[in-house]
Amino acid sequence: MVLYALIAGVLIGLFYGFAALGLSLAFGVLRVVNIAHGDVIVLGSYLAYELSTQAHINPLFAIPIAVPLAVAIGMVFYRFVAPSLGRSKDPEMLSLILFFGVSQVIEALATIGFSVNQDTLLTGPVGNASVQIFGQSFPNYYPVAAAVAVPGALLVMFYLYRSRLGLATRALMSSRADAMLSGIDVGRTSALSFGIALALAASAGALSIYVNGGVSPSQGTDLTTTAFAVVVIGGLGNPAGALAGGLVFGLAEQFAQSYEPNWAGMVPYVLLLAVMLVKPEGLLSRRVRYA
Amino acid sequence: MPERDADASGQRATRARQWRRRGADLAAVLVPTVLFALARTVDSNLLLLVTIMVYVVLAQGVNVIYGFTGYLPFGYVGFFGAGAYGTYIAVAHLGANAVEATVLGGVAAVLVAVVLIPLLRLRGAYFAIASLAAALALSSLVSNPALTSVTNGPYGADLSKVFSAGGSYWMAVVIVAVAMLAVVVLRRSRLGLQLRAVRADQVSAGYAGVNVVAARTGAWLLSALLAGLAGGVYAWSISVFYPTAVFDTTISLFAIVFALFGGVGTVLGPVVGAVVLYYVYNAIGVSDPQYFQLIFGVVIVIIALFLPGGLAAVLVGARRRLALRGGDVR
Amino acid sequence: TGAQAGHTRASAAAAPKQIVVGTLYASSGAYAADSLPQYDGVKFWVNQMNKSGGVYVAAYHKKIHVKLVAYNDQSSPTTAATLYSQLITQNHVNIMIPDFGSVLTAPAVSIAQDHHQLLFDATASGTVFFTPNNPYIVGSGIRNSAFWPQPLVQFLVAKHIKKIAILYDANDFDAAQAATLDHGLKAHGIRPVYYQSTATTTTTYGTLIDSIAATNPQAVIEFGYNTNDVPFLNTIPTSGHRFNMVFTVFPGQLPQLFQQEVGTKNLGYTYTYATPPLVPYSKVNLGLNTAQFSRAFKHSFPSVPVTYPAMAGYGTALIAQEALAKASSFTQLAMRRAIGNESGKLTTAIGQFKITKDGAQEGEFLPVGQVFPSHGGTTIKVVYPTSMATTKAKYPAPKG
Amino acid sequence: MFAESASAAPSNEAPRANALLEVEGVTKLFGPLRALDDVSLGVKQGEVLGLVGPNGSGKTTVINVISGLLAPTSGRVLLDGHDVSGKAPFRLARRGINRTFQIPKPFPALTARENLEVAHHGGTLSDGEILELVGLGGRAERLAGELTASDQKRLDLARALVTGPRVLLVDELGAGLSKTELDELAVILRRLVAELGMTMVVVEHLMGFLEQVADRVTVLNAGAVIFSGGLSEALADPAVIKVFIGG
Amino acid sequence: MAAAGAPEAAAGVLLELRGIGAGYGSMQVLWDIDLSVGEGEHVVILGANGAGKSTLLRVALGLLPLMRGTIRLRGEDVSGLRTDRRVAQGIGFMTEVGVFPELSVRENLLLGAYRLGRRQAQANLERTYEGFPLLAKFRSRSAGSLSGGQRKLVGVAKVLMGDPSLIVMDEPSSGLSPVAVQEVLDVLRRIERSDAALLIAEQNTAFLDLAQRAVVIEGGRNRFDGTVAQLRDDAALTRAYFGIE
Ligand SMILES: Nc1ncnc2c1ncn2[C@@H]1O[C@H](COP(=O)(O)OP(=O)(O)OP(=O)(O)O)[C@@H](O)[C@H]1O
Ligand SMILES: Nc1ncnc2c1ncn2[C@@H]1O[C@H](COP(=O)(O)OP(=O)(O)OP(=O)(O)O)[C@@H](O)[C@H]1O
Ligand SMILES: [Mg+2]
Ligand SMILES: [Mg+2]
Repeated sequence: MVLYALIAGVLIGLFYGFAALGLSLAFGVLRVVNIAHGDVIVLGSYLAYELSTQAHINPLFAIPIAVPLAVAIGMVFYRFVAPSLGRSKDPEMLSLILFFGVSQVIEALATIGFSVNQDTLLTGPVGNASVQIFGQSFPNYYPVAAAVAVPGALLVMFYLYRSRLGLATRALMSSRADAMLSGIDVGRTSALSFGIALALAASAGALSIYVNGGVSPSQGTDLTTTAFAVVVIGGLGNPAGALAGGLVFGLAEQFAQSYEPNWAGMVPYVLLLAVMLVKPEGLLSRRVRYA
Repeated sequence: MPERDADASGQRATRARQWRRRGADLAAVLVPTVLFALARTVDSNLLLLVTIMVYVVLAQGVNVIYGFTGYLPFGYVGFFGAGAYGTYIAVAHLGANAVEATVLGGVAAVLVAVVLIPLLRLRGAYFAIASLAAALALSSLVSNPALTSVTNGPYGADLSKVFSAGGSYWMAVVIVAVAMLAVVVLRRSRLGLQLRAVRADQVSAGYAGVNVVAARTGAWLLSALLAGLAGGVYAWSISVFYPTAVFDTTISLFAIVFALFGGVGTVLGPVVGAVVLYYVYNAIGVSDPQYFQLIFGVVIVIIALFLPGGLAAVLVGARRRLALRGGDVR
Repeated sequence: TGAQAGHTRASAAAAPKQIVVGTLYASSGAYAADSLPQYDGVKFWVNQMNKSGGVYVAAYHKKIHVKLVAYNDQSSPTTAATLYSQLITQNHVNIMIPDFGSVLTAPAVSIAQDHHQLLFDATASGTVFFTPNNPYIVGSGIRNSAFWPQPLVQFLVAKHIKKIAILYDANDFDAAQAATLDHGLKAHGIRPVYYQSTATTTTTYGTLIDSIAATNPQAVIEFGYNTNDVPFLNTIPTSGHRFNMVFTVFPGQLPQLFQQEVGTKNLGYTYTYATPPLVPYSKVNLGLNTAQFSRAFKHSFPSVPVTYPAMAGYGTALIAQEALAKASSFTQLAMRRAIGNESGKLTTAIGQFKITKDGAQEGEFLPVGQVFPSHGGTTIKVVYPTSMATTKAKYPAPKG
Repeated sequence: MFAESASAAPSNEAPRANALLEVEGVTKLFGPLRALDDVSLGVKQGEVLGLVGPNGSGKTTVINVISGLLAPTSGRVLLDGHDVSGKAPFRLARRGINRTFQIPKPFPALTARENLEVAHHGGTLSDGEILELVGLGGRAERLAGELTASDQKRLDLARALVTGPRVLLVDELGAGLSKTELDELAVILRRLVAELGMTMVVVEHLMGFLEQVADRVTVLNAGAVIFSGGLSEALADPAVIKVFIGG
Repeated sequence: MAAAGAPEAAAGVLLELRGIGAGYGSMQVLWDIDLSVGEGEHVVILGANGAGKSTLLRVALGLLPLMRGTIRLRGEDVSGLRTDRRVAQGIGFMTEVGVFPELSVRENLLLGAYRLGRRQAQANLERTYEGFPLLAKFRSRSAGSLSGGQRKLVGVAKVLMGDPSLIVMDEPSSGLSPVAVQEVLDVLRRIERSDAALLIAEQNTAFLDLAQRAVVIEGGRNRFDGTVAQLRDDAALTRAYFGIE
């Protein structure tokens, strides 16, 4: 039981971390509180579902399809809303209202388009065989989800910490005006980051439909909440932090399920509170001096 | 001009301004209260009126904690639920009457807030999410089968023996008055000013001699009290409910959106925001139920894009344009 | 009860032009999947009535056109509360059918009582709703879920199954079932080897199933909503564990959904409550029988599967219809009295209508069903009690 | 630890003759970085101590430790013989220690006057008088966020003055001022000392300014005190010339 | 360098601001200001606290919209051009604060050469480390942990990283110790020998030694524009800005 919870916690935790990456990026870079993050995950899940049931393509192909699509949509959308956010005195809060509205719209459209029922994929991403890890048997989508999550996060890390564009992005995180003064096209870089954030969310959707046992239009809020919790545990704007937060969240949840299932719903949140009180800026974060 | 005269006329102007201010404050408390008290003669849907009043109070509570301190409580519903269940426990286990129970609901929320004071060490999004986590944890605590003897666990709360449509309506009116008064007093007090300073820069506020922790805690407890009273009166007004109904996170989101839409940091903004948006929400539901959520979502997006800063900002902007920097608009 | 609501008193003078039926539904959110079919069932009845010239109202000795007023509560109890209030105070409905389930029905109970408005409750079974001093609610659809597992207890005892694991979600509906099952088993000296609750939002079950398996149960009973049952059933085969018996709540109520979302392989040989239309009631004395309803409903709503919530909506509307047909005066209390007199005498497409003094439905009975693979899908057959059984249970479930 | 045992027996170490503010062997580490290394200094009532040193030598850190923004890793700070190390800034502000910031931090959305209204009032001067004193009389109703960088510094000073400090810590108030303005500022600071008996620690790079203001200077280098004494002696000290003046 | 298109601009004029009016919201701060910087020319802006020096520089960089007037860069009208485009055309600006606190010193420096591309940036980085050994030591520390003066140094080095043809600085010396001021002056003197132009708002008159021309702004209007020698001849201005020495 210990071993099972441990492995499941790590695998699911990595997925949680991946599902939270986009949120972390959007908030860290753009100070956009994307309440609609979970709803974008839901859209990704529906894409996977439609691919699998209509076109009989492996649902994981949703990821390569979703990425360019989401980047494009995200960039256009961000360009459209950025002026309003830029003009606002408190863009963080304005984005909260804005994306609350967006979340309502997405959920409504998903309901109209896909009906309210939960949809499940019966064939796993790599067939239906279960996978043996240290003598324990797991649904094969656990390791698949983890196997997508880790390189996904690495890619984001590479983008942020190794690429020129990533440097520009982090400069933007730090100070918009000074980023402009470095010759960075702030509008395009922001839009791109937002696009990437959406792409990450949509990609997570292709895995979420398995890990969360299906997809339904009303799932978005719960997914957003979990993602927020994960991001905050790890520290905002840091991909490694998101993964760390995901692991903490996943392990807490799985261990609680194994020993105290009736408190399992509470445990990750109590743990989140505990982490916050011990390390208020999240597990992995850098502080800057005040004076 | 002789100095004396200038002084005297200056004093006159100051006194006049003071009176105008007091009048405006009084009106800010009385007008919404009286309008809500009279509303029942126009709209027979008392529960709708109570719900709107509940949202007015919640929006004011968000105003107190967010508008004055910059702490955005995603988990604000936790206090609401604590108030509702505090009221239930007061009736079911302490034999309180409904009015007492509602007040005890407020107290229950304050107690929860006391436990959560350490959260105030967090900032920005961290605080927002941590408060949400606290609310979710509280919700699952209340509905846990292990606590059935106290909260009736998952089986729901039943207050129908104290149900009174009229009673809860008047209680809601009173609580609206309390909320308005709280915000007016807070805004006029030095504490209000200090909170705005703390919001801008807590370290500087510390060097200004402001006890940052105490000031914030005050606002936190006050906003919890308002939410608890709102939860209590709401529990009374529907009287039969389940944990999911009073710990529904959309209640937080609605309260926040209403407050922001109206304009935080102002006295009347959240009231107008709650009334207008809730009526819009309700009206869409009636006229075109099919696309209810879609339209509501689009309305909110439009508001966010074209009315940033809320209704109050629009009004203040108009006033600014009329008379550059007129007295006490902020 | 001398004081009557204003609008019902006026009825003494002249017959109303129409009978207003009010209901709520959720087009989105947690309850939408069940709420919409229930609403369709009500709509179906309204269309039927109007096609036949309206509903018969005994107080006026004539048929009167039916008008349906329905609002969308988005699965939010707060919104539902104001909309119930609106139905009562502004639409002055004559017949009120609250939304699906206990959570969304709860906000209607007190306000309806206060306005002397009778609730025809289709799918809410909360114990807190039915009290001696509230005559304004009748359970016309399902029975309190606390009664549901009684046949299941008998079945387990009869099969000599001793090691039983119970996992339930922390909500009224499921917790009540779990408590009944636990009690019932203990009365037979059986103590569950695993008895735990989990949050209703749970959707990942791998670890839970692993710890259940560690107790070596012969039967695993999971009480959840359909959004829990689906992932639960789907996770078992991949967990590497096998159980002789697995029971979940919803396959019997939403068989098409489960066929689609769980599939023959994972669903095969599991157990569930058998509800109409799986349990057909062919001899009815009110409305269409189960088979007729299924056919007619499919004709009216070709894209909506015939499910229990739809039937519950229809069955509840039938009870309201009977109340109108029997009440000597056109008041809510008269209707309540009239329908109280019919208790035990009516059978509809969803079974017997029999209520307690407090108005709670007690006529319904949920036999134990088992899912059998059949050509191109699955069928659910009643396996207990023997009097109703159409086949024998296959226990333990065959491997493969 | 060290601070505690020391404060347990204050009589052992008699405070230096009438030093109002004393820093005793303060060390401050930031991770591996030793920002302050056993720094001790004392300032008498009514005295102005100039604190100089190359960039990054630890001047601001000294101010931060005295004013309670940072707790010392070891060592302690005494006000009037009482250990105040690690006390919250607002308590120190009320007990008479206040400061300005190298990068000014006013409340941008409040007017200059409101910035002062916020503060705990401990002094004898009115808000209006203080604004006049620091040269912001004409800008009382302007939002602080709209003031120039150097006006914001004056506002910072005003905010500190409102609390009626006995000890005022001034961190590079002169940076970015023209010669005339520097002269005005020096006059203001000296008036505070002369008329209100204030005690000051003034961090400054501009020697001309310190000449007008400071009674004595302490020179820091790499977190350690390398000189203590008169300004002219300091300017002649070879070590000081090497690391600070250049040439 | 095609200054030919602009009729008014004399050959060799790099940046030209004409009839500038600007401000914040509805509050106007600058009134009808003229300012030009020739290719390779060094100009120092003087002005009392609040005169509008920072505002003028912000306008020149496009951080603040114009109310009135035009800005030309090498004869071309850039009045409406985005800031990053102006930077891409070779203006480097050091603001009063001027670093990315969350990023390391090295990353800060690399961002200074963002417009030049990866390879050139790397080359300039080596050069900068030679010029400012302290920064080499601090390369992996976050800029936000540095002291005020250390940050200023990073800011100066960062601007130079971009090899701009016009270097704009807002009070580069404030907060620097005398040694560090000398260092900065030395660096700028080295630039003096290159062909980059300088536009510096300063209070420290030592910087006048670098400049050919001085511009004095008072109350948001031009008060003086001429050679440094002419400025020293003006008794009133000398008293105000150099003090009586
Ligand atoms: N962000 C702002 N919003 C509103 N007004 C501002 C803002 N920044 C500066 N001002 C105002 O514009 C005027 C000119 O300020 P500016 O910063 O350009 O002066 P400066 O010459 O750079 O002064 P200093 O030497 O103090 O840096 C001042 O009156 C100032 O109050
Ligand atoms: N919060 C902090 N985290 C990490 N390092 C810090 C922190 N505060 C200061 N330091 C380091 O401590 C040393 C001393 O910094 P301090 O700010 O006290 O210098 P200073 O003498 O005020 O310099 P300046 O004249 O440039 O303002 C510097 O190396 C600085 O980088
Ligand atoms: Mg310093
Ligand atoms: Mg300036």
